[in-house]
Amino acid sequence: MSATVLPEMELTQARAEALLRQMLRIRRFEEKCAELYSATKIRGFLHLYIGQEAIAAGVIGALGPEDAIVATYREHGHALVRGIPARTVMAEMYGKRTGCSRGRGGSMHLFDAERRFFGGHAIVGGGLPLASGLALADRLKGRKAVTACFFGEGAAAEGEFHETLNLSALWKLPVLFLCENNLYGMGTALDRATSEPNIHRHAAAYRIPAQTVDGMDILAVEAATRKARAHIESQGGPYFLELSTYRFRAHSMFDPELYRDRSEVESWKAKGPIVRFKSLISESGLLGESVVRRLDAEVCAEIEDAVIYAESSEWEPADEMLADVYRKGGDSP
Amino acid sequence: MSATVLPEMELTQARAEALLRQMLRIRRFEEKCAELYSATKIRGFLHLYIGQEAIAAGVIGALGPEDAIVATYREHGHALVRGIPARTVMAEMYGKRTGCSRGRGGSMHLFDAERRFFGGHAIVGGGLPLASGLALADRLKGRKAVTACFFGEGAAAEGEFHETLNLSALWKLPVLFLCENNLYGMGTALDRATSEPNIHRHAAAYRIPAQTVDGMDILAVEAATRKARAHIESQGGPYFLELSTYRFRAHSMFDPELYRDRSEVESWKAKGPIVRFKSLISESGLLGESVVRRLDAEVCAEIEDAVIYAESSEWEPADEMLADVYRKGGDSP
Amino acid sequence: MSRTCTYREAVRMALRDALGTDPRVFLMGEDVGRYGGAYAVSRGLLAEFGPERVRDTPLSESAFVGAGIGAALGGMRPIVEIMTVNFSLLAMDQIVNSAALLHHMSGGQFAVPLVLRMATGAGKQLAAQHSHSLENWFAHVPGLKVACPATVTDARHLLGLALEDPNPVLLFEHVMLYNREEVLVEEAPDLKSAVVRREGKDVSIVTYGGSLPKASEAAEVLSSEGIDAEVIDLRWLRPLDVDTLVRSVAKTHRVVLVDEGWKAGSMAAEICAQLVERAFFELDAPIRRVCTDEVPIPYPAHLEQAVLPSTAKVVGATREVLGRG
Amino acid sequence: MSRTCTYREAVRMALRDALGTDPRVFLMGEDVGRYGGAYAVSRGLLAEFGPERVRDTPLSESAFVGAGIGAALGGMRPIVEIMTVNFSLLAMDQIVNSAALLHHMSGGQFAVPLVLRMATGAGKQLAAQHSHSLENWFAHVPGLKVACPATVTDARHLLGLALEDPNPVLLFEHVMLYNREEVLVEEAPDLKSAVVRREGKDVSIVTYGGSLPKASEAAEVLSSEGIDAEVIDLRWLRPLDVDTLVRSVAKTHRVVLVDEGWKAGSMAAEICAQLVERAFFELDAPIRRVCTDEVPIPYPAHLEQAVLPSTAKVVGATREVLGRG
Ligand SMILES: Cc1ncc(C[n+]2csc(CCOP(=O)(O)OP(=O)(O)O)c2C)c(N)n1
Ligand SMILES: Cc1ncc(C[n+]2csc(CCOP(=O)(O)OP(=O)(O)O)c2C)c(N)n1
Ligand SMILES: [Mg+2]
Ligand SMILES: [Mg+2]
Repeated sequence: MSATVLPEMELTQARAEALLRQMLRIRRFEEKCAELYSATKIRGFLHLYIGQEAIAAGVIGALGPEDAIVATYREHGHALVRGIPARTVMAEMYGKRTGCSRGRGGSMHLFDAERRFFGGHAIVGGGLPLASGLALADRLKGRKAVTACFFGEGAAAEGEFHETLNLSALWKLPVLFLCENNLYGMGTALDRATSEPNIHRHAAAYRIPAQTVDGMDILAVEAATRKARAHIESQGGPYFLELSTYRFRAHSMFDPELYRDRSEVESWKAKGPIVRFKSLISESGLLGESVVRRLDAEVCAEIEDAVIYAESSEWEPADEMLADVYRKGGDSP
Repeated sequence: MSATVLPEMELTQARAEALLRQMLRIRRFEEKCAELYSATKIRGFLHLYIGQEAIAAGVIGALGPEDAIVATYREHGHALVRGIPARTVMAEMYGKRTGCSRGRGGSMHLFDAERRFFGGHAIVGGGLPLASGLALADRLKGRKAVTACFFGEGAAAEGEFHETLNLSALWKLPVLFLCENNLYGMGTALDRATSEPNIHRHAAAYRIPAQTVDGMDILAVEAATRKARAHIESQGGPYFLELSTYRFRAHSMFDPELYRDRSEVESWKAKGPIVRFKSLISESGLLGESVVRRLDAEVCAEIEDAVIYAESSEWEPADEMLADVYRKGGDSP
Repeated sequence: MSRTCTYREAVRMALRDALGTDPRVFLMGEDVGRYGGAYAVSRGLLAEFGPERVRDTPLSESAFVGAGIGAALGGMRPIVEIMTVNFSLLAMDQIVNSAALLHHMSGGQFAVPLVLRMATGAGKQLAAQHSHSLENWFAHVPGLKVACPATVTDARHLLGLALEDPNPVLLFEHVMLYNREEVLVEEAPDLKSAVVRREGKDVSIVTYGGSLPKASEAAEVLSSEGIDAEVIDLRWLRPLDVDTLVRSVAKTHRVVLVDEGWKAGSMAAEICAQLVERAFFELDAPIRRVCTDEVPIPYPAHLEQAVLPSTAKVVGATREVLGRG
Repeated sequence: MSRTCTYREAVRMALRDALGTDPRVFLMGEDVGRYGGAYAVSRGLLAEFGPERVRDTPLSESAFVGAGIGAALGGMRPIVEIMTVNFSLLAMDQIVNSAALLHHMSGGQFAVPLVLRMATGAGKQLAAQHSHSLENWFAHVPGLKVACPATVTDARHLLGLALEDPNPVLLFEHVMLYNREEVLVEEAPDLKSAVVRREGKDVSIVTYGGSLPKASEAAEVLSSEGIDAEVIDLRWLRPLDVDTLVRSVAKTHRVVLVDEGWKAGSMAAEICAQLVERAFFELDAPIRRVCTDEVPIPYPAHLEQAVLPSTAKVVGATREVLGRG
């Protein structure tokens, strides 16, 4: 499917600022997390999104509050852009009771009911069936909403990918599939994981319209999302975006990165979403250096505030946590 | 992929007789099974293959003894054509100790190690991963063999279908995928089960060469199998055949067939593999009426003999069965 | 008011009732619609409620169970049918890692009001891959609730209770019960706890689901021998109503557990462990388990029956527990 | 001869040994090759044995586990690594319905000499979806064998035993053991049965896998209080070596079970049930279970530690069993 782009949204100063701010928020938040991991404030698995910021920022910026989001364990960026306050996300990273999942989930399990942010799923492929169900509920209830379902290219080999794409296409469910193709699933390069590394071509097997997008170009991501969303609204069925990107950091904090060359990483960093957007706005004279500096300062302040919030928050007491396995209600035992 | 057919094998009298005999063996065997089911000699699930005979007969006839076969619960035909004696298949249907699975499996679980007949799998899609593993073993051991993996079109929606096709294509495993598309999975018509009812098109998503075949035409099935097998031998990777067919009987003996019209069934019966082959050979004058009658008589005698064998066979004693959960050997407890 | 009907009809009534009264409810699963259900439970419902509310799914256990979870999160009240427990193995990840955990790991934000029905058990000569009893596995998982209606009346009413629950509830319907015809109590009894199906003072026979008829028959046989057995139907495997069991043991001091699962790691093991923890000094004899032999279920009737719990085995075990072996 | 090494190194030695001596052996799983294994167990093996024998797989648990079964049927001796037990839920159908059943349901014609390794357990703050302990589920299934190497020496030698077995053998490696450094006994001990890790006369503490260090530490603490605890490492969960346990109970008459699984339906429940069946009259006190609380495992350290078995909990339970609570 060729990429017929909708009438471009004008790139105003305000919009440029907003986009850059979101990417910076993710970047600074995660840099801080890496630091806090070394300081043993954050533990468990920590999967950084650094390098992929244009996708969460571009896609989620183009969604409405009625839309639902399903994400993976690499979802700090998605949560932040969706509007979950950095404070509660950071508190969740710490495992504090004020965290967006009450501290119980940590990095991999961010949730926010109010913002229709349905996780935070740590089983690769596990979020996809859920997304189709959320879309089904929207359709059955007559709500005009789209479920945006993020996953990595590694997930495309899982059976749940196949089953969900088929079900969604068959039932014409309003799901926007967002495959963040960062070329690796842990240490496994895409071409060692699938016989058809053009992931978007898989969509054809389900008759789902699909498109590849330069995931390092936030404007392209935004435009493609708007187009896809419009398609879903008008046609009813799902849509598939394959977003090419790259993860600059290790898979998780345990990863010795034996499987790729430093030079490969460096060459991708040079094409990174933030450098790229910065040079666009500076070349076009849209935002000056000083604005960028101000933005960065504001973002850093936001993150510092979040850290202070997390630090000063309480731990959940064990008895409270133990008593909350089941939702109360109904007449069953 | 277009169907460039290999140089036709000549349809000699002997070959025509052999093909017809195999189809008749399946037909008569299963008609007898239906009878025996009513007589409560056979119990449990019984899935008849009647209508699909050209596929097992055509495909398996074109395989060598070195090849492996993985089939489903609708596998009496495959077992018979592969050379498992009707006696031991029938004894298995009865659950007798002389059955090809010692009577423990029944209709859905026919096995024969000597003939590389690896079952008889009753979980839809469950046989596929196994087939890729058999093919992997052949490759690692340097054996020139193909694993023929049969399944219904309903299985194509299962995650295991996707995972196995990808793995087989990625690793270039010698698997011949045989999708017997009889248009229904139990009561669910194909177009209510998949968003892409041209099942062979799914193969493209894995870059597996694929072809559709008229599964009611035994000669076409044979020719396509030879071609596919040759492709696998020369190219190393898998091949996919979608065989169009129809099941004349109910899904199992419990099926009230609420989901399809009698007339649909009748119109397919008129195009059935045996009628069709019979008219071909009679029109071409290849086999006379008398030969067909003789064949049928021989086949019926074989089946009668099988029934007598099954009837007169012993039951497995419980203690023997109970003691055979694990293969003996090794030093573990 | 009461009348008789089959277990199958009772489940169907419950489904019809739920679909008829709550627009959020829908039924989905393999062949629940046009085919009428593999065990003919949902026959007629498609015609009555249409294909949006009685949804045939592709053969994709993981996807449609997960879709049920998602739909529940989205405000619906899905009833998902996995044709049989044997196929639930393909949806295990969704059931355990999503349905069971979401509420807790989201800090209580999300509830998953999903009802998951499955046929379970052996007895129909369906051989090894189609005869599992894995209720115990699900009963192991915090976040899930598990019920096993053993009677027509329970089958009729447990579904409604399950639908009212904001948590995922699994209902196991034993394949050998579908054709049973019994008196249906139209008014819902209290279904919260285990139920004493037969009072007795000599021994407690504890069971659930498809094994209840065997336990009850055994009690009748034993009664003719002068043994007065109490028969308890657990009804819920998670949470487990241990109080009712402890009360019974305080009276009988002897226990036989009847459970169609394979013995090692069975539900019966858990019940035994709980009774040891809570009523050890009440016990006058070792607890006996009548379970399925540890072997893949064989096809032939004589072998299948040999490995499954039976009335005779329950009678035998009970005699032993009473020292009358 | 003996020296110390880590559990991780011991498993790696065992893998290297197997790959080096039997051409039928190969290792496959997610990231076992280029990445070096999620827990760095197989690091270096790809370079040594090449990509045909150390195979990175796609994220397709069902397919590659099934491929392992097929390869085993085809005469190979595959070692399949499922990165962690949490992902085994996606391969459950292949493990239960194929690996476990094929031998029996084919009338004994086919054996499945497959070794399936998985990391298991909690303790690394990986939260609810990544902290399961489901060994008990697999131990429930006839046709499977299940072993849990708890020491460096067992880790070094159990793999070889598993590979010689013509049946599918599952090896569970607890994530908290990988970094443990202990003396390695280079010569394979008898690994067939449960092993008394510490002799004692007052109480039997029975455990396996990742809980052994906790049980052993508890025994030391108790010893300083004058309580002489026997510590038994089950080693195999299927088959279960009940004889060794019965012998111990005949001496101590008191039992504490330590098991990281959720309590209801745990391995500990089965052990309890078997001891009740075989040693009821030897028991002077109720058997106590120290298991994981019935809750999805939370992320924060204080909560995770609160719900898991701990040395202190084992000490506490043991005191209670001895009436010194
Ligand atoms: C079912 C399952 N298998 C394995 C893992 C371990 N694992 C976590 S992330 C990951 C790689 C996933 O790659 P991809 O989908 O490309 O996402 P990315 O990490 O690149 O964002 C793996 C193998 C898992 N969490 N779930
Ligand atoms: C995983 C699984 N789900 C459901 C079933 C029940 N079932 C048995 S056969 C069947 C239909 C399969 O259809 P298809 O693959 O087209 O094969 P056919 O029966 O038409 O030969 C179903 C749903 C099963 N055996 N396994
Ligand atoms: Mg990736
Ligand atoms: Mg079909």
